[in-house]
Amino acid sequence: MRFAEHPILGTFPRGRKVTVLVDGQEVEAFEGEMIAFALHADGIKTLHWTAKRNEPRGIFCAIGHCTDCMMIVDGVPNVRACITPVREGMRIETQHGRGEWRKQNEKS
Amino acid sequence: MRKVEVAVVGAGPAGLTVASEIANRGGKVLILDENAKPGGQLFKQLHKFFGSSRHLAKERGFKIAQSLVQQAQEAGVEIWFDAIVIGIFEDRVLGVVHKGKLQKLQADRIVLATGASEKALAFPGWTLPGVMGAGAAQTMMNIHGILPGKRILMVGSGNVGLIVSYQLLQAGAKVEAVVEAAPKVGGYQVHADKIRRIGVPIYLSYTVKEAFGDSRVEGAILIQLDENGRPIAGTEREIAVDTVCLAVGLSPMAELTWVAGCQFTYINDLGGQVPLHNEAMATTVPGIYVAGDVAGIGEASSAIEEGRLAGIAIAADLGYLPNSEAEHLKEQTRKELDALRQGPVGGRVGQAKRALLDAHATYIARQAGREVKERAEATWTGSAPEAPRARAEVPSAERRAQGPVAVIECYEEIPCDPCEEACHQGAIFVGEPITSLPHLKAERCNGCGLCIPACPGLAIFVIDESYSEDEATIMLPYEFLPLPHKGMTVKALDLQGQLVGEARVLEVRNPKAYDCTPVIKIAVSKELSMTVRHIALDEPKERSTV
Amino acid sequence: MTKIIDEAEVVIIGGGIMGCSTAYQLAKAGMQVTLVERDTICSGATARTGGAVRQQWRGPNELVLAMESVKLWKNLDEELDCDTEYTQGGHFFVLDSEQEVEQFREIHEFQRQHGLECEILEPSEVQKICPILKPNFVAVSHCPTDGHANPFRTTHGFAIAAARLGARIMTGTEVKSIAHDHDEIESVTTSRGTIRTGKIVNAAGPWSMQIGHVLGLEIPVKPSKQQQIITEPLPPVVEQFVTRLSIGLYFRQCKSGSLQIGLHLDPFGLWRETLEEGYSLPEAEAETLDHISTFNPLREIPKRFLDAVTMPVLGECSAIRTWPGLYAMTPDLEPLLGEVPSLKGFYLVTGFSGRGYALGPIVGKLMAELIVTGKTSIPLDKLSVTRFDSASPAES
Amino acid sequence: MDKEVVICRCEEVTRAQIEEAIERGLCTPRDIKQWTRAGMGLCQGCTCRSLICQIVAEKLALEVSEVSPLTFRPPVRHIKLKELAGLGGNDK
Repeated sequence: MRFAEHPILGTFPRGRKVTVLVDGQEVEAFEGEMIAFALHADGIKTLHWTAKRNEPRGIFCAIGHCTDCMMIVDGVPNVRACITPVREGMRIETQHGRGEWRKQNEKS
Repeated sequence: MRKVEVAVVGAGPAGLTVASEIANRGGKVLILDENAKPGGQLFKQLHKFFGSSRHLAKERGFKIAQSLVQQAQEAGVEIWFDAIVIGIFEDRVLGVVHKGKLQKLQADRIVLATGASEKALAFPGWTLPGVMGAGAAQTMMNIHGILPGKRILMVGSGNVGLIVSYQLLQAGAKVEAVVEAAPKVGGYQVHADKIRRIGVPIYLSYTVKEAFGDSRVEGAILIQLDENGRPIAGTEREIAVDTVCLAVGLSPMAELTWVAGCQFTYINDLGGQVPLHNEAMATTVPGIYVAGDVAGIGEASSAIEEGRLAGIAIAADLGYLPNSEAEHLKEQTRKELDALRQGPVGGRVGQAKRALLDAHATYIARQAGREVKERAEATWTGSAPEAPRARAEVPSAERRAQGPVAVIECYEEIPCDPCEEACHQGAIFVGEPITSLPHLKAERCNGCGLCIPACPGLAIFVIDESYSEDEATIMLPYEFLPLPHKGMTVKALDLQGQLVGEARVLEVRNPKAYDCTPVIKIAVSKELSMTVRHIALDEPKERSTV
Repeated sequence: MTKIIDEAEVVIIGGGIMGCSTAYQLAKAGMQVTLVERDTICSGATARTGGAVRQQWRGPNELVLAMESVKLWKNLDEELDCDTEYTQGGHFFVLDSEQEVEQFREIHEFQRQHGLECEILEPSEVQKICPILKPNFVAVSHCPTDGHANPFRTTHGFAIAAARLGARIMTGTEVKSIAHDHDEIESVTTSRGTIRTGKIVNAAGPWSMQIGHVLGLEIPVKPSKQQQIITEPLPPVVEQFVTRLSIGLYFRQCKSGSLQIGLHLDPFGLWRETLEEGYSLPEAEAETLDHISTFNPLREIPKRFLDAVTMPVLGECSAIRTWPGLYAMTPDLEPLLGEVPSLKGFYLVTGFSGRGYALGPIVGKLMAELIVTGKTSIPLDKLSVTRFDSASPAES
Repeated sequence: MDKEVVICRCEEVTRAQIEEAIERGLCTPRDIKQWTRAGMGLCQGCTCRSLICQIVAEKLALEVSEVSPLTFRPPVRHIKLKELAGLGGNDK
C-alpha cells in the first residue's frame, strides 16, 4: 500500500506511472520505485523461491546486502529487486532457485 | 588512477562532518557514498533528534542530513553518490564502483565512516516474506512511501525498535506489539511512552518463538523468558500480524575496516567487533581513520563529534591547522563528547569507548615492543553509570489549580536541552551537563506550550486545572493524520493507551514553527488531568492511498 | 624448553591438503601422528586453489602421480565419508596458436605412452560440448578424465577422517623451533608447547622455507602470488575446468553454482608484461602476500573472462569475493618429496608450484609408505630435494 | 533454539548442520563456513556471521569475544563482473 499523505513528509512525491510485467501480469508502479517495493505495494510479497528448500523469500534488508529479493529481470537472474528501480515495460519474473537466463529482450 | 588528499567513505553525520572540518581549512576531500542520497541513516529518520540546541537538537533527522550536506558542499567537499567502495588495497588505494565502472583512487588519508548494520535474530519462520529488518521497514515507508504491512510485530525495544514502531504508526500501520527479551525497555523511556500511550503493548521478558504463515507471515507466537533468558513452556501466545520487524541491535558496518587490515576488539556495548582507534580516531593502520557508528554504536550527535575529532586531527596532520590550535579544538570536542556520553544509554557507551581507547593503547605499546602492564579491569566493569542527579518534578496540585502549567515527563538523563531554549519565561532549566533532567520553575511558567513541539521526546504537556468547575484542559503533541478539528469529540487515552474517557477538542495549533508537531488542546473531566496523555479519533477513516 | 604437551611418532607441519592427506594415511597405517597448523585447517594455499584435478600438461614425474591420484579421487568420497564434490567433467586447455597446438600434440603423444587419453578439438567441436567458450581460439586440448573438486571439503574430509583414526589435529599451533641431535630429529616446539617426535613432515606449502629456516635449512621454495574471484551461484553454464595459458586465465563452475575465476601469475611471466600499470612481485613477506588483494588483477580477471565467453549476460552476474593466494614455487616447478638426506626424519612434501591439489590423495599415500616402510610404490627419487644443492643444514 | 531453523539464509544452512560440524571438531566460524557453506553465499555472511559466532560460543562454552569472526575480503559489496572489468558503464 502506498500512502498519499504523511504527517511529517506531507504529500509523498511520486514519479511518472509506469507499467511492468510481473510473471506476465501487468502491474502499475511509479518511476523511481525499486522493483521489490512496487511489487510489495501491489501485494506481491514473494520474490524468490530458494534453491535447496524451495521456500519463499521476500524483502529482508531492503538495501541490497542480502540474498532474498533476487528476481529474473529482463531475462537476467539474481537481480536484487530492492535496489533496482522499475522501468516502463520491464519484464520481472519470480526466481526459482538459481534462476535461468531467458532470451534477451529485443531492446527497443 | 586518481589521487585525492582525503577520501571519506560514507556521507552520514560522521563522514559529512569530517569532510567539512578538513575542507573548511583548505583540504581537498572526496566523499564516497553507496546511496543515491547523502545523509546516511539520517535520511530515513523522521523524528526530532535529542541534542544540544546549539547544534541540531529538535531538528528531524532528514533535515539534519540536508544541513550537513549543505555545509559540506559549501566547504567545497566533492561528493560521489552511488559510489560503492569495494575494497581498500595496499598504499591506501580504494576500489570504487561509480557510474557502472570500477575506478582506482589513491588517498593520502582515508576516513571510514560507514555506519552500522542491523543484527539478526533467527527463529523458525524468520525467512518468510514479511519478516524484515526494522531498517528495511524504514526504507520502504520513509523513502518510498510504501507501508511495509498493516499489522506489525516489532522485535526489540531499543531506540531503533521504538522509533520505527512510532514511524510505522505515523505511516498508518498498526503495531500489535513490541517484544523485548530483557526485563526492561532497551531504549529511552520517552520513546517507549510515545508508542505506549497510543496503545502499543510492550512485552518485556518476551521473545518471538516463531513466525508462521503459508508463504507469507500470517502470525507469530510469542513466548515469555525466565530470568536466565530461557523460554518458559506454556507461556506462548499467538498474535495475528502480517509483518515482523527485527530491531535486535546494531553492529559496526566494518567490512572495509577489516579489509584495510585494521585491528579489532570485541566490546559488546559498542555492538561487537570494533576497530581499535586512538583519541584522534586513527586506527592501527597508518593514514586510516574511523568515525561514527563504525567505531562503536552510538548516536548521531556523538558521530558528529567523532567526525569533528578525526577532521581536526587530519587537518593538522596535513598542515592545514597549527598543532596547538588542533590540540585546543580536540580538547573542546572531547568535552562535548563526554557531555553526550552521560546517562543510562550514553554512559554505557562512554565507558565502553574508554575501554576501546585502552585496548588501542595496549596494542600500540605491544607493537612497539614495550612491556604493558595489564590494565586493571576495574576501569571496565560494564556497571551502570552514576545515578541520576535529580528527578523532574511535577507541578504541585496548588500550582495546577492556579492555571496552565507545563508537566515535563522526562525522567531519564538524555543529552538534550531544547525545552530550555524554547521557554521564553526562563521557566525550564537544564544547565550542565546537558544530560541533566529539566527542572521546571513552576512559578515562572505561563503555560504557553511552546515547549511542547520543541521536546524531541514529545514528553511535555500543559495542564490547566482552572479551566472550569469540572473540566481541565490538556495540551498535547499529536503527530498523526488525520488531525482532529475544533469541537470534535475524541477518545481520551492514558499513558498505556487505555481508553479512560472522552475529550473535547478546543484548539489545534499547527504553525510552521512547530515543524509538524501539532499541539492539540483538549478538555477532559478534571480528575483525568494527570491521566490523559493521548487522544484517538473515532473510527479513523481508511487512509488515503495512491 | 617449554613443557612437553605431546609425543608422536610423526609430527606434520601444515594443515593443507598435503598435511591432512599424509596425516590420514599415516593414521590409517597405525602411526601415532600429530598435525600442527598455525591457523585453521585449510587456511593457507589449499584454501585458495582453483580446485583442478588435472592429469594432462604435467612432466613425466608428476604425470604418473596424477594418474594414480585420480584413481584414488574416484573413491575418495567413500573412503573419507565426505562429499568432496569431485567431478570428472574434463579439462580444457584453450590454445591460441598453432605453436601451442603443436606443443600439446607432442605432450599428448607422451601422455598416451603412459596411458592417458587426450584429444585436440576444433572450435566447432568445442562449441557443441561447451557453448560458453567464444570460438576465438585455434583449438582445445581436452582430457575427459580430468575434473575438479572442492578443496575445503577435501581437506577437512581428510582431517576429520584422520582424527577419527586417532590422529591429533592441533590448530592455532605455530612451530617455533625444532630440536635435533646432529642428524636426528628430537622434538618440535610450538606456540602451545613441545612435542617429542622422531619424524617431521614439512607440509607448510609456501611457508615451508620458513620451517626450513627454523632448522637453518635452505629449502628451494618461494611463494608466488595469484589472484582469484568467485561469483554468486549461477545456473549451470560450464562443466569443464578451463585453462587458457596465453592469457593466464582459468575458471570452473563449482557445485554451488559459483564461477571461480583465476589468473595464473608469475610462473608464466604474465603479470609484468600484461598489466597496464605494471606489477612487480613485491619482495614482501609471504604473510602480506597472502592477505592483501592486489587491485589490478581484480579488474583484469573479469575482463579476460568476459572476453573469452559467449554469454555477455555473464557480465551481469556479481563477484562476491576475491582473494589472493600463494603458490609454493620451486626452480623447476616440480615438487620436493621425500626425506632430507642430511637430517634423518625430516621429510619434505612441498613445492608443488600451484599444481598440488590434485596430487593430494596419492602424495599422502606415498609419504605414509615412505615413512612407515622406507619405500614407495611409485619411485619418488627424482623429486628429492637432492636435485638442488641448496638444501643442506647449516653447520651448528 | 529450534534445530531446523535456517541460520545462513543464502546457503540455507540450518542450526543442526552447524552444530553437527562443531561436533565433528570444526570449531571456528571459518571451519564451519568451509564445511557447511554457512556464510559463503551471496551476502558473504552479512546476516549470519554473528549468529554463527553465537552458536560456536554456546556449543563450546566460550565467550562470543573469544570466537574469531569470519574474515572479509573485497569486494565488500557484490559487484557485477562487467563493472569490475571496467567495461560498459554509463558515463554520459
